[in-house]
Amino acid sequence: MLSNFFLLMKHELIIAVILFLLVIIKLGKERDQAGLLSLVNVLLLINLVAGLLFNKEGSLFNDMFRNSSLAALQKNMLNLGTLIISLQSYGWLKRHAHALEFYMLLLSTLLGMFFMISSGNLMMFYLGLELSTIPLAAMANFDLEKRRSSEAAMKFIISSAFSSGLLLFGISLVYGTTGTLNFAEMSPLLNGSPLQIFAFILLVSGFAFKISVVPFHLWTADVYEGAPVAVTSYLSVISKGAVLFVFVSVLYTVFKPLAGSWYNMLYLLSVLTIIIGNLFAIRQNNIKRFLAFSSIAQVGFILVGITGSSLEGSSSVIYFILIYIFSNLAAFGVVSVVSDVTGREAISDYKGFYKTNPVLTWILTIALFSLAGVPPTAGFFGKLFLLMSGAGTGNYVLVTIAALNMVISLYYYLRIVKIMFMDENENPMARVPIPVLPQLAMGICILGIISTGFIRPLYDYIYSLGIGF
Amino acid sequence: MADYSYIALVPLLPLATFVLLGLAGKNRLVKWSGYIGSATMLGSAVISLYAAYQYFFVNGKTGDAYAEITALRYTWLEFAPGLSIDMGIILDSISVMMLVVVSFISLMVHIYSVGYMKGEERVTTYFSFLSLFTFSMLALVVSSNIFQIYIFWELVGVSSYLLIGFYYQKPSAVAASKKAFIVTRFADLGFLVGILILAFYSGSFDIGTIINRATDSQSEAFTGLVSAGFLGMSALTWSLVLVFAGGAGKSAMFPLHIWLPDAMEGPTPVSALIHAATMVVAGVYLVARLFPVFYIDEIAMQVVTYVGAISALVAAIIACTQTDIKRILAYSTMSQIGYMMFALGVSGYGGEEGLGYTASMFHLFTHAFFKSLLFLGAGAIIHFVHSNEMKDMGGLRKWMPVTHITFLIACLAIAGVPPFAGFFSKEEILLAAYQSDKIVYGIGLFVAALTAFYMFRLYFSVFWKKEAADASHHGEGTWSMKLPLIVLAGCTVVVGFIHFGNYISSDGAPLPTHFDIRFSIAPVVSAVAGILLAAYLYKKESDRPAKFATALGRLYRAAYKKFYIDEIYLFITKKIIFNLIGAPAAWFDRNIVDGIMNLLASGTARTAALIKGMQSGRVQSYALYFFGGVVALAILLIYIWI
Amino acid sequence: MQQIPIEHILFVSTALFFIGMYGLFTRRNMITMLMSIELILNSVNINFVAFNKYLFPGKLDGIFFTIFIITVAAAEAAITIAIIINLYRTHKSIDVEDATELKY
Amino acid sequence: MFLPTLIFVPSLTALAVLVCKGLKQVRVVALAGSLVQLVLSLLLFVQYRQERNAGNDAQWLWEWDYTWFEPLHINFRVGVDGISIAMILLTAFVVAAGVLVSWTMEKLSKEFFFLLIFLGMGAYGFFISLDLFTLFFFLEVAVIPKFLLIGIWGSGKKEYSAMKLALMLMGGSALVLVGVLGIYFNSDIGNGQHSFDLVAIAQTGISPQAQNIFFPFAFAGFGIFTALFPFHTWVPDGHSSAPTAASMFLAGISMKLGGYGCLRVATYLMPEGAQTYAWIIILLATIAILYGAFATMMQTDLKYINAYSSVSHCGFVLLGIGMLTQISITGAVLQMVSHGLMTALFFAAIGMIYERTHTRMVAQLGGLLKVMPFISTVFVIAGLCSLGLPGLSGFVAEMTVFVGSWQNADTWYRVATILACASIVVTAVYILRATGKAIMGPMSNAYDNLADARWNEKLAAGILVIGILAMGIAPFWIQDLVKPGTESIVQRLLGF
Amino acid sequence: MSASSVIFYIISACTLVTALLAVTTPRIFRSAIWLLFSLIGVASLYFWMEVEFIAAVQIIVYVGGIVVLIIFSIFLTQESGAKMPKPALKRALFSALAVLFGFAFTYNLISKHAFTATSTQPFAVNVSDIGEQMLNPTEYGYLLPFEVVSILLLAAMIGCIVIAMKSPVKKVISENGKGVLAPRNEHKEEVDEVTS
Repeated sequence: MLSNFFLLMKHELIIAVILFLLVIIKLGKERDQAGLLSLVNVLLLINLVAGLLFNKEGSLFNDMFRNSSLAALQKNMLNLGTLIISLQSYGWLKRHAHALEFYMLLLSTLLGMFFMISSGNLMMFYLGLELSTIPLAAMANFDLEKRRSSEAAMKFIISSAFSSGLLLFGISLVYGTTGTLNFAEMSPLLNGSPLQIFAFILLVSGFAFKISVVPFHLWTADVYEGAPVAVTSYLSVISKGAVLFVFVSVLYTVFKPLAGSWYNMLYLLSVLTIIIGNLFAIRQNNIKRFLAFSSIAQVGFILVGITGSSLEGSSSVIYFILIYIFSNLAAFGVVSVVSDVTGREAISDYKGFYKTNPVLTWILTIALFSLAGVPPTAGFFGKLFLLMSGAGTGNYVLVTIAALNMVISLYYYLRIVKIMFMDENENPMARVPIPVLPQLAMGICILGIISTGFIRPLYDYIYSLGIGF
Repeated sequence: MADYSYIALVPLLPLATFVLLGLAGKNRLVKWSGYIGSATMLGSAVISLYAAYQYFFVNGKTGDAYAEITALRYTWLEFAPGLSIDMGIILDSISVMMLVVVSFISLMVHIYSVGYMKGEERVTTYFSFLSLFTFSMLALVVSSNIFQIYIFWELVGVSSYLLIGFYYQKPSAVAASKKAFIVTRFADLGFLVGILILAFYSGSFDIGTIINRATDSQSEAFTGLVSAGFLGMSALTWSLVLVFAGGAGKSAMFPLHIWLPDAMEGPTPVSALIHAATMVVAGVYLVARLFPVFYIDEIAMQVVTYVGAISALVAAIIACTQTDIKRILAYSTMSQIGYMMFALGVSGYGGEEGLGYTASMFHLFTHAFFKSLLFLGAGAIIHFVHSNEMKDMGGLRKWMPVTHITFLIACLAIAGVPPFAGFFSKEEILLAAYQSDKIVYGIGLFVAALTAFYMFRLYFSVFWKKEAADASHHGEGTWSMKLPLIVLAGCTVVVGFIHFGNYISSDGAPLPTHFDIRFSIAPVVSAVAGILLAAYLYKKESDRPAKFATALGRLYRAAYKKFYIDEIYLFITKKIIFNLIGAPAAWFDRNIVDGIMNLLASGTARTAALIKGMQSGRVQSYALYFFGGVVALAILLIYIWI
Repeated sequence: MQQIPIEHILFVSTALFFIGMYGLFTRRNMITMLMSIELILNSVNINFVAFNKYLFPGKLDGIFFTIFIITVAAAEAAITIAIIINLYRTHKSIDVEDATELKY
Repeated sequence: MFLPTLIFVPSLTALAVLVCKGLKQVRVVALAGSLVQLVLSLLLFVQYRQERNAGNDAQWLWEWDYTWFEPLHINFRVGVDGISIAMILLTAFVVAAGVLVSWTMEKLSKEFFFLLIFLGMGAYGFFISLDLFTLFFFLEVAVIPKFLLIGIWGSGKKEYSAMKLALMLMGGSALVLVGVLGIYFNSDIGNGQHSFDLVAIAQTGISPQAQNIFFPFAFAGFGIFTALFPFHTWVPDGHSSAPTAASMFLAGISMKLGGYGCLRVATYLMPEGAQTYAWIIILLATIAILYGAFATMMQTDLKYINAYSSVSHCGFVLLGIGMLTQISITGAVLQMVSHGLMTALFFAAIGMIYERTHTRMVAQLGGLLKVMPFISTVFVIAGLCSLGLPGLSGFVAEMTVFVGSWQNADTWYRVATILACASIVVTAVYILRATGKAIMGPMSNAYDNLADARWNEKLAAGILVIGILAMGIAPFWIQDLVKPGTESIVQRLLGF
Repeated sequence: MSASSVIFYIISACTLVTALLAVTTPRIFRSAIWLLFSLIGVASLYFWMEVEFIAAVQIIVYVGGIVVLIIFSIFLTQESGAKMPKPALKRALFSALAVLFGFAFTYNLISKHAFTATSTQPFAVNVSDIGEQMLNPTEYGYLLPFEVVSILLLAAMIGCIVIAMKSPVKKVISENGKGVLAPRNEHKEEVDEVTS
């Protein structure tokens, strides 16, 4: 029983242990920052490796906590992403006075996501969501002296509080109409009465807020731009990914009875999200803000995949998120290094970047290509599978809109490539030195981008775990 | 049947020369190129003469008539079973005759060119192009497949293009070459479509098959050709008229003749070969090849007749007013080809009826000799005075005796003075016309007079008129230039006496020619009248020509300006094609089609700018949007989409 | 007590919810915005308790949810206030209209 | 033959190029790789003939199948028929010539050659794919390198052109994607199982309703690649801004991806759709042919001339496909090969001229034959091929298209055919204008010291000229090669 | 109408009115006080519903904690008596409309919904029950959420400390032992305007 407990909650327990370890270290005497960071990274690596071993399926605490191979996979993906982010924000953290606190908050949000993924009822879901949100707001403020950082944090916390208010109202109505918070018990009780649908919409708006679906996305760009790069990348990849995992499984299992409603809703939302995300991304000049909108558009594509309502749908979403982790983090890796050394974040600063920083340029280029869905990068497969699952329902209008929007999105990705490779610049950015750990992080990402599409078992594995409909 | 496959060597020898000299580039083999070219041409000529001997005198006949012999045939490109482009050699009387003409004249021109082109840059290139032309022309005349004709038709066109533009640094030469190619290309379009129509209904590209099927009124092909129609004409008429359009273009028939005078920008031997003796008669040859098919369609025959007659007349009139000797010769060529053409048009098929056909071929044959002689002579003159303009010449008989005599012979021949070659052939043509269509006969007679007039105008202006300045420092030219003149002059005298009808006739059977001295009176008289008028006007320098021109007034000016046909073409191409089609198309593409594409892009960007207010930076607005989204979704899902 | 229909309690909570929302939409002072959020959360709490008590008395789901919401609200309020204070340091103002540097 | 070799060789070459240092190593490696590939392609051709002569009449030869994404029925399935081999040969010729032409590419040479080889790899993959997914994959692989090639090494308004090209082609491939997905979800190869497998789909077919919906997507999508009016505007800009080798690749290879796709995916898999929309295809193709030709006439920049003429010539490809007869489709394939070789040669010549004179404006050039006879000759050969001179490849292809189109007995289609034929006159006009002005005519003194082609340029031009001549003089071999493939397509067209 | 219901309506009315005042009064300190009353109103509603424990928690946490926190932060950030800027009329109007519509819409849905009770068990909330269940890992236990919330509180605490603590310019020991100043150079932050 006890070993069962440990195995089932392995991911969460390790995170919690690391978290407390850090607290203890923090309470102790001041130490060498670089050493500490290395230690944390090693711990995260251990966490990642441990996550891969000894998986067990089952549920605990009266079904409040459920672990499955899928959940384990998702947690491992998040672990991997976190490790990469940690590695590539090394430069920034090394000079940050509160690096350890940063990690504590980071780990607590990660823990929140894990609980959210494993949640078996709405209460755990809500708590996981809050645990993964509230500390993030604090993290967004970690560039303490920057006006933008605090503005971003303020917008984030107020928006998310509002959203969680609506979410809670929705949960309360779900509770009121079904009498239970437990997912498994709830599902058969959903009968599609107007109030339930309303409650469901409020619930979805909570998800939509976290994954930045138009029109619930407005906080995204501002927060991404203002927050430190590490936090931005964490927000855009890990936090979004975690919520998406839950979103898919909730839609596909718990709210399956309402599928008729949410299919139309997702159809609408995905079109809106792709188009608005693209339109905004076109005219951005701050690279983080740009990536924010690009990630919004990406979510639109993910929604297309979700509309597929099939095993292919869920597995393509998970597969895409894996690829998205690599691609987006590769992009953020470059942005992070550049921003850290030169403090520049405007896209126009990247003019002539190729002359001085060919390696970084290629990394960013490959990452952008992957985001744009250009083969042979993994992004191509990811996006294609999403569209494929979307087409599975026979809704070719949606697929056509999405496919054409891929062209618009290509425009802005290529625009950056163009700026780096082709634009003339009198004094381009100086050569940016890359510390070892960020190098490692980018290496992992690029490897992932290039190889994911060609590793056959990967998709098969994900597919075998995917949620059927 | 005898094996005639060795005839393949006739075109292949020049091809080999072309490849060899072409690969040599412009700086190698400069000294040797002329000899190599002449030697291989000699080979070709000998082989074709031998073949002609074999064909006409040894084993060409089956029964009474000359038969068609397929010497070789390879499938070159098979579209569908039965529908293929074959490369082959077919021998019948006209193709053997053409082989002889082409290879012989080409040999003469090659020899002549050795002297004429001495010291020129790019001699090697010149000879390679010349060989290319000879190859293509030879392959054209032996074609068994209509598409093979088309292929070599195009190739002679391009060799003509290359040779006209040989002096590529002269803008006028470049323009002329371009013009020649484009005008004939335009005509070839008709040819091509005609082929497509013919081939579609008869299901083959093979000329024999087409003829068999199209002339057999029981066959499916025939019914198809006659019954299908477009814009009121049957498919048969369309196809023949279109094919004839191709021939007319190549043969410089009115109104597609405008390229021919300009083509004189090329080296003179080229003009002699291509634009006098061989390529320009390809159109006639083409009609003759398809004659059985033409014959069954009256409209097509009418078109051939009147296009030929009008061309003959128009060209003759223009020729009377021109001052550039090569241009005069060019118009005369056009006029003579007009003769051949209308001779075909008025001809019947088989037996006595086929006189026009025989006459046409006969004239083609004789014309090749005297016209190339004229051109080569003109080349010698130009070589001597370094000018094409008649006003720079005069009294040259002293300095160029050989040229003078040979030129005179040629002039007499073309004027139709007995006993020179032209007399006989022209006689037959006029006879054929007389038997069939009096109007055409009238035109023919008038043109005969005009021909005599302008040729002797030329002759007198060049060799008499004034006393030439002392030019003893130049010689008349090397032997390589004189020899061809003499040989051709000899031929001009002799060939008229061949009983052509014995060998060549519309159906292959010998056609006895009646020579009726009474009929010859009118043509000969008109020719002599023309000569006398020319002598009166041009033998001595005087103001008579000017008075004469003033008397003719507008007609003279119109003729001098070539009836403004060039201007009309220029108007159509520059004003209509370029300004009304080309420029709008280019503009439309850049501004409308591309504009729409760009508009899509800028529209996207503008929309993006338009909705940027959504992201106002105010967190309260964000919350409002959020709430608005929730409400909108709720309304949609609960009340609208149920 | 049964004579009070649950809809009336829900009326109160819904009204409170929208009052809070109104405050969030209109108040320019961040602290008052935070207050509005607290009102929203309270309305949800009322919902939970009412549902639990009147409809599903068998389990204490609603009650516990309420407790956790209150706790979370406290944490949220704390972080929000911390952020506001930090913002005040950088902006010298806690008017949301002054913190609109990030836009478009 | 193990077909994936055709992908591995370029991939390895590309990787090797990345490892190399300096222009000298890079170009040697690139050339070696492309020559190996050329030899392989010729070998493939020879073996194909042997197989066919030995009586192997399977539709696809050397099929090879590897499961890629099993749950989604995506296989890496390859196989060739004559059409593919013709395309592979074309690609091999153009790639080898392209590498040779770029022999002195100093700027970022490693990246340049990498992208060239990579682009070639995409084309090879595309032509051997028998799986719609991999086909689409390679189609897109071949797009982005062009963006970089044009944008980085191009001239003129290169960024604009590169972007336009990339976006329009991606727009095309987006449509293709919808078409491919439509085909997939409407395919049923037994037990309701969907498939991307071209062969299997061809055997079982798709419902006519679905064909009518998805044919336009697939055809228009691929059509954009092959300059379907009115989506051709990337062609002039893209070609004119690209560096020489990229122009060659663009016109020689990537426009062919579109034609091949139109044939192999759209027409082959959706014959009824093709029948339904044939008139539109023919209409657009005729417009493209004539309008492209007339627009070319007004161009003053050599590259624009060639680019617009490509619009016109690719119209023949579409016309041939739209006419739906065996001969016309064969003609379309021949036209693809011919046009590929010819435009590549043309662009090579233009590039050589530009490199020396630093201008491409026809009005500024003149009399180049005097100082650069070789290049001028090449230019003229390309021009003559373009205007359809017999003995060169263009003639064979165009005539096949014309003859084939004429077999379609509809009167209006015939009118279209005649109009298309008429374009050969316009072609003559613009080609001769350009030649007359740039190659002939008086030469400016400024060009007195210009040198003629170097060995690499001669070799490059030689390779392409050999291709053109081989096809123009002896078309029967390529006809034999292509015919079985087109027959199977036509059987599908007639087969319902 | 029983006394109980009268009480309910009175409490409700008070709660709503004070809440309304809290979000409309122009003076921030008054606003806080109105909020206080409103929260007390909610607490009394809990009392009325006989969930004393929640009511107590409400008073302790909200009234005793959050409102105090808010008041402190008001003191920290501005003059408490000052009038706050009014919202723009357009926004106020628009928000009011949106909120009214939202309310009508929501309440319409709620009132039309037939809430059905699933059990008729008596509703008993003893503090001890709550305590037991709170820490019970088995059925009806809430140990796990309890732990999660505790971590949330820990994280919130850490976050608050980092953010709100006035950061002294302190030395961070860098790799090579050389001290560097902690706050980094503030880079010029350009306003991102894309010229369109």
